[in-house]
Amino acid sequence: FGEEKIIKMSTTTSTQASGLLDILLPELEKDTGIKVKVIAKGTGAAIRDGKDGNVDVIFVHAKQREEQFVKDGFGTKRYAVMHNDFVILGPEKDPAGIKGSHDAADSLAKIARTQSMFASRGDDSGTHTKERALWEKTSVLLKSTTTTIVKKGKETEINFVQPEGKWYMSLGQGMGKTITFADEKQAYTLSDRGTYIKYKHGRKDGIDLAVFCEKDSLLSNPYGVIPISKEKRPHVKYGLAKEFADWLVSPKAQSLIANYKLHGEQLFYPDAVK
Amino acid sequence: MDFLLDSLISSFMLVASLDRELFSVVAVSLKVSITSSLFASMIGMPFGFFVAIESFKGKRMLITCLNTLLALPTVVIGLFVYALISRRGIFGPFDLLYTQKAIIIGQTILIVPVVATFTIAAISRIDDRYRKTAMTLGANRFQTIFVIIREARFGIAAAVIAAFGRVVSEVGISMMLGGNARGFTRTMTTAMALEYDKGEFTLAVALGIILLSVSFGINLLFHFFQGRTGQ
Amino acid sequence: MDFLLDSLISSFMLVASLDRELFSVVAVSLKVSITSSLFASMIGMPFGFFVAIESFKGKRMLITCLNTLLALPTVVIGLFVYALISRRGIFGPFDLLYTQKAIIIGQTILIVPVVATFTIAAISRIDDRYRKTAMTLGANRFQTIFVIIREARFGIAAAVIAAFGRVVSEVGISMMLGGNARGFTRTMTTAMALEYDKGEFTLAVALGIILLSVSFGINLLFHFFQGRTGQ
Amino acid sequence: MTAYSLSQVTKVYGKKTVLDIDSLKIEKGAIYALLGPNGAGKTTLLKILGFLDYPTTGNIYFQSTPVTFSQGFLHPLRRKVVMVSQRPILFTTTVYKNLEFGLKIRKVPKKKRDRIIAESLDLVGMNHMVQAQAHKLSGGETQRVALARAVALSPDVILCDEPTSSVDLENQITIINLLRQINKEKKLTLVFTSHDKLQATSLAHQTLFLDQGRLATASYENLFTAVLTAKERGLAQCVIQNSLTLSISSDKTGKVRLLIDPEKIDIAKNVENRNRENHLQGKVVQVAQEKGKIRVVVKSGVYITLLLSLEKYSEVQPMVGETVHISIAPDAVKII
Amino acid sequence: MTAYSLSQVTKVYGKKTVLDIDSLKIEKGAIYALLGPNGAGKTTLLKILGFLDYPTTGNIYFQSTPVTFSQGFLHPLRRKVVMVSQRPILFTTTVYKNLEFGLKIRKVPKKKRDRIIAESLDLVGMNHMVQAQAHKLSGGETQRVALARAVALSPDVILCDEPTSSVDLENQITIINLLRQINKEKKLTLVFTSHDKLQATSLAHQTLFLDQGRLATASYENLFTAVLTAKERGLAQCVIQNSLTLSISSDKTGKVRLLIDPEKIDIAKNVENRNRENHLQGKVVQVAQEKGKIRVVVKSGVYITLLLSLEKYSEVQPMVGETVHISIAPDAVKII
Ligand SMILES: Nc1ncnc2c1ncn2[C@@H]1O[C@H](COP(=O)(O)OP(=O)(O)OP(=O)(O)O)[C@@H](O)[C@H]1O
Ligand SMILES: Nc1ncnc2c1ncn2[C@@H]1O[C@H](COP(=O)(O)OP(=O)(O)OP(=O)(O)O)[C@@H](O)[C@H]1O
Ligand SMILES: [Mg+2]
Ligand SMILES: [Mg+2]
Repeated sequence: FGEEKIIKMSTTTSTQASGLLDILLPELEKDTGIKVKVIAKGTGAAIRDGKDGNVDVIFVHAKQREEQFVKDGFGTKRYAVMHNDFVILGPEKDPAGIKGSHDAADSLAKIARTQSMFASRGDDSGTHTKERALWEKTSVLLKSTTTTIVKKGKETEINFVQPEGKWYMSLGQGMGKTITFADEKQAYTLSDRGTYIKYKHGRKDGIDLAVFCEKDSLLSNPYGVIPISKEKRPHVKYGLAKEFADWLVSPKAQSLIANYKLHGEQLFYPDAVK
Repeated sequence: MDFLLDSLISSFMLVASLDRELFSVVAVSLKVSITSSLFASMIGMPFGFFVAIESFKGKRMLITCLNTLLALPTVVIGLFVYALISRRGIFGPFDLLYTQKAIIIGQTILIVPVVATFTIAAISRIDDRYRKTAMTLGANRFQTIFVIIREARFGIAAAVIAAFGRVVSEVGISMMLGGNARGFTRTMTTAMALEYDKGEFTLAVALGIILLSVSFGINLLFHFFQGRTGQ
Repeated sequence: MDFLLDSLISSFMLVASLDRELFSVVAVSLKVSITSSLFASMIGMPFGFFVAIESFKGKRMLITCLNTLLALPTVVIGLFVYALISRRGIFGPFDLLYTQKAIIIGQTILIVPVVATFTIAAISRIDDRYRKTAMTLGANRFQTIFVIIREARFGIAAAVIAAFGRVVSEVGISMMLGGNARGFTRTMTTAMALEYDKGEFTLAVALGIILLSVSFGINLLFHFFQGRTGQ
Repeated sequence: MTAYSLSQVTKVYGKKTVLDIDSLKIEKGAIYALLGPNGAGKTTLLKILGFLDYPTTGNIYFQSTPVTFSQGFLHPLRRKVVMVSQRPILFTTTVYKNLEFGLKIRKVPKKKRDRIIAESLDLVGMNHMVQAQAHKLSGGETQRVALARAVALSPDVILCDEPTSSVDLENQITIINLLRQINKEKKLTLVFTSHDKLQATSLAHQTLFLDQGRLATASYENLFTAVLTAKERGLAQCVIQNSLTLSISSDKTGKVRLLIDPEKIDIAKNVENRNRENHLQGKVVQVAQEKGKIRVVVKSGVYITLLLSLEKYSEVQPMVGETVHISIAPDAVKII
Repeated sequence: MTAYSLSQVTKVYGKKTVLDIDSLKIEKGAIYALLGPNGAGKTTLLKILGFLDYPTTGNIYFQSTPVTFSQGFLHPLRRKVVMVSQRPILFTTTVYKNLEFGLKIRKVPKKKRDRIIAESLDLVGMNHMVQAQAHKLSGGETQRVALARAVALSPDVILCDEPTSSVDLENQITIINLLRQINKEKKLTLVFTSHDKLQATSLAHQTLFLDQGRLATASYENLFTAVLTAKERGLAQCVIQNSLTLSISSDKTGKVRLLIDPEKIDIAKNVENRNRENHLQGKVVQVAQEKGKIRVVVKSGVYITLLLSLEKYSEVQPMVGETVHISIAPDAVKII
């Protein structure tokens, strides 16, 4: 009877808030005996946690940064676990006229053109990263703000790129709060489907916002899990972390993901098993 | 601790760069927290006085309730005010949500118990003879209270300072009711929380250092003001 | 206000269901905040005494600094402690991050200034003759301090209660240093923040109501304890 | 005119009745001395007269109007009555500001205020400390400033709780003269407490004696704690402070408090009848004048005070230091 | 044996020197009375003797050891010296606990503690209030409990600041007797302040007179504030309290404080030389015994005290109420 098998995992709030982990983790424990200590935070902070070796594994959705993370040697491998999709939400009046669209960039361009209010997460999260990528695909004029700070004794610049204008609200909040804000101000926003379903159907007085743009391939939102490298951070429980990652991409876990439904709607699509 | 050093230097650079956004954030923070401290003092102090000076049934239970309210979580206040002022709430038509006013309302609720509790603690230790002396010299209720404030000013000042410290460093309510909208309701603390979420720890702490400096400045003003009225 | 009513009913139902998870969350909250209140009292009170009673150069400036620390944002404390105890920090090897100990460390830092400031405020209004009387009756330093505590107990109790209220309702530090790990470091406030994030506002407020009830219970204990030692 | 009229006034703390006054009239413009042992209720009575505390039961008329003990009603009355406490408190500021407080409240203009403050402080000899921090003053200085603070307001009534207890000799006389003068000039009603019988009788028009909360007619002298042991048929032997033994008529035994009426003690230089009951020998330690009588203090184990008529005094001519003989009539001793 | 020996001790507050003592020795086992007007520095001196305050400059020896004014050093000394303040403070708890505090600290066992507490309270007549809340006591009760609290500790030295100022007559005598008794039985050194000359001289072995911070040799009587106007060649006219005019030898003018030596005043029943300078007429108001002398108080505008030798007293035989003639020698008046 060995030591308790506990690993620590940093993840984005969406995996936890969606309730998916509440389905997966008990099964994991049943199968492997591994308990996972979940620490949910913003994508940036979660990746940071991984770099510092504070956790054994990370589970996030920012594909480019994840790949960079592996390239830098902090993680051993990115396991593609699943994806869900983003949607553009808007008020019933639909002042930008984008209802039923399947072209995300075009929809954003229309929102900008009509100066309809748009609520951005503005927090460098996976969702925000995606939003920025979409804006860059439009011809909307973006403004770049640069802040210079010192990191490890060296001056570092932090860039922040976003559209300018009173209609563009940069909030710096989590998804739920941003949806609430958009609902309150009758603004457009970019959200992951899971959070949207929760806020739309999960409550007595659901939000009024509706999905106006979806199913664009650009709106895909892939999640990856990366165990932290033992070479960089020798203290991590790499063995258990790997076991966990392997389990996640196993057929059993993948079917659990595929079958997870919230208010009758599927949230996540497994990526490991076709 | 290079991390702290980094942050310290960064904070200087931020201030030196005369960043307009930084100033807006500081201004919002100060405006909001000073206003809510004032409101809370206007409500909490007289209430504290009343409780401290009058003797009535259930007084100690009332104090216990006040003490309990010191543990009022920001999330509860946030949601409560939200329910009132959101589009669907009673005060929806005033369009208060996600404005500085909303933050002020929430923060005031947060610190009224702080001001009241410490006013009570400060007053109740003032010898009752000060009150009797003022009364026999012909002071009316108001003037008597004034005398007691004067005698208890150190404790009452501490109450106000603590209340200010509480709100200027508070995140939850500012986040929920203000919305952390850049240029509108972003305060120093919500900006810090954002930078933290982004993983920009250095910038977050740099902002924290600026916040502490600003608060030190305010306390220094207070210090000199108190110094002049004589301790 | 059906929203509040809903929450109230939900909170009853939660408690009635004897939910094991709820109890664990309440237990963690209480354990952590009581411990940090104790530590902070052990540090802040003697320090406050020292400052209040001794006269030395720069005393008022020290008090001003303490007052400034009342505005220490949780994010700064969180990051500061994080930098120390994160795997790459000095105390990394102790593996403190995301444990209850980490929360206690952070919260203690948060409220030491609260306890100290209010101890100073409470003590400095106690007539110096109490100290002189204790001394002339042969009390040593420690016994003199004890006498002054006795006389100032109302104010000092307020300081401790305020400190407890501050930490039990605090989210930032618990979130950053505890990580809100279910079953390990989930406290009432981080649970509320989570429910809020999930959009479960009713549940969030229900938890808030439970938190307030628990804190009321603790204050009630205090109330009776104070009552017996005589007010 | 009556300033105050009290009937059935009591004050109860917990289960202890500390004041119980059947009826008391205080005339306007007169000076009253309130005497009595510690804990008799003097301060309690003054606080009630000053409208700073309320009686548990009873009715009070002030200047012919019944007094309702409610906040709003009392404030105008307090403007007319100022109390100077036994342990006066000065506000934590300068002496000047302490005096200014009541005047400012009464909306006295600045110039007049300054004049009154200077005058009042002068009267108690504290003008040189007008800018001193009041809470740092010495005991006697504090007491004098507190008195000046009251006098400055020219109220109708001043209630002084031991106005001169810590005041030095020179200023005691000054203060007594001051009170006498403002009583005369401004028709001020003055009630003061004191443990100094001489001061009380020299200043007051009337003396009230309070004992265990009740007004007593007896004077406040020769009050002793004594131990009684029964002797025979209604007679008891009474030992006062282990040093004086008297024979009195009483059925009681045990510890009692008793008064010896100072007017019922006889004095003689030479012995006439050594066997007379309660005959004592002692030395004269003090002779003083007191309102048409002469007060003689004789030390005979304890200090016994005699009040002699002028005739008796010039007849016996007791000189200080002389040994005299006194005899206490059994009916002079009253157990209370 | 000396209890204290002070040299060059001063205490300065801000720019004001409130105490300035060249040299003072306090003998062990003796009783000292400390007299002086308000603000003379009596309380300040007692606090320094009680090691509760430090002198600005100067050296103090206590029981032949030099005193270093640092926390660690003073604590053992404080165990031997107890001060009872002018406005004593009782802890916010019962009378019993107030007395118990010092005994507990000295690790006196519970049984003995109870006995001592009962005895001490009995001595000041407060045993019946042993369970009362101390902070609710009356002024005099407080003072008596504070004294009992000090006596209970059987220290080497007791410093009493006006021990009887608010105490009633009966207990004043009790307390004086109590102090005298413990001084004798326990070789206690006692320093007390008072404004009651009679009490001071009757209790103390030695009297110290403090004025404006300095020890003075003159006694503490006939101290007046007067206005001088120059007359001629070193002579000045001196008006005391607007009611008494004297001619004295002085070059000064303006407001001064002066002392009239009570031993240098002559008294007579009949006029011999009406034209003698500084001749006054007045009524005898009090005659009292005082340590081999007789104290006579004459009212002549102001109260003037005379100290007569026993011979002079039996020669003149001034009776209370009589009109007498006194004359003040010009060298009897001293300006300070
Ligand atoms: N708040 C109180 N609670 C209980 N007892 C009290 C309170 N205030 C006064 N007493 C008691 O009432 C009695 C009368 O008190 P009071 O102060 O009137 O006496 P006093 O005549 O002024 O005595 P002294 O000469 O000592 O000043 C005392 O025995 C005192 O202990
Ligand atoms: N902390 C202080 N700061 C400034 N002045 C002070 C302070 N304490 C006392 N004094 C002044 O020092 C002088 C001496 O005070 P002290 O209390 O020794 O007088 P005292 O002789 O005891 O007078 P009293 O008979 O009135 O009690 C007074 O004039 C007083 O105002
Ligand atoms: Mg009294
Ligand atoms: Mg004094």
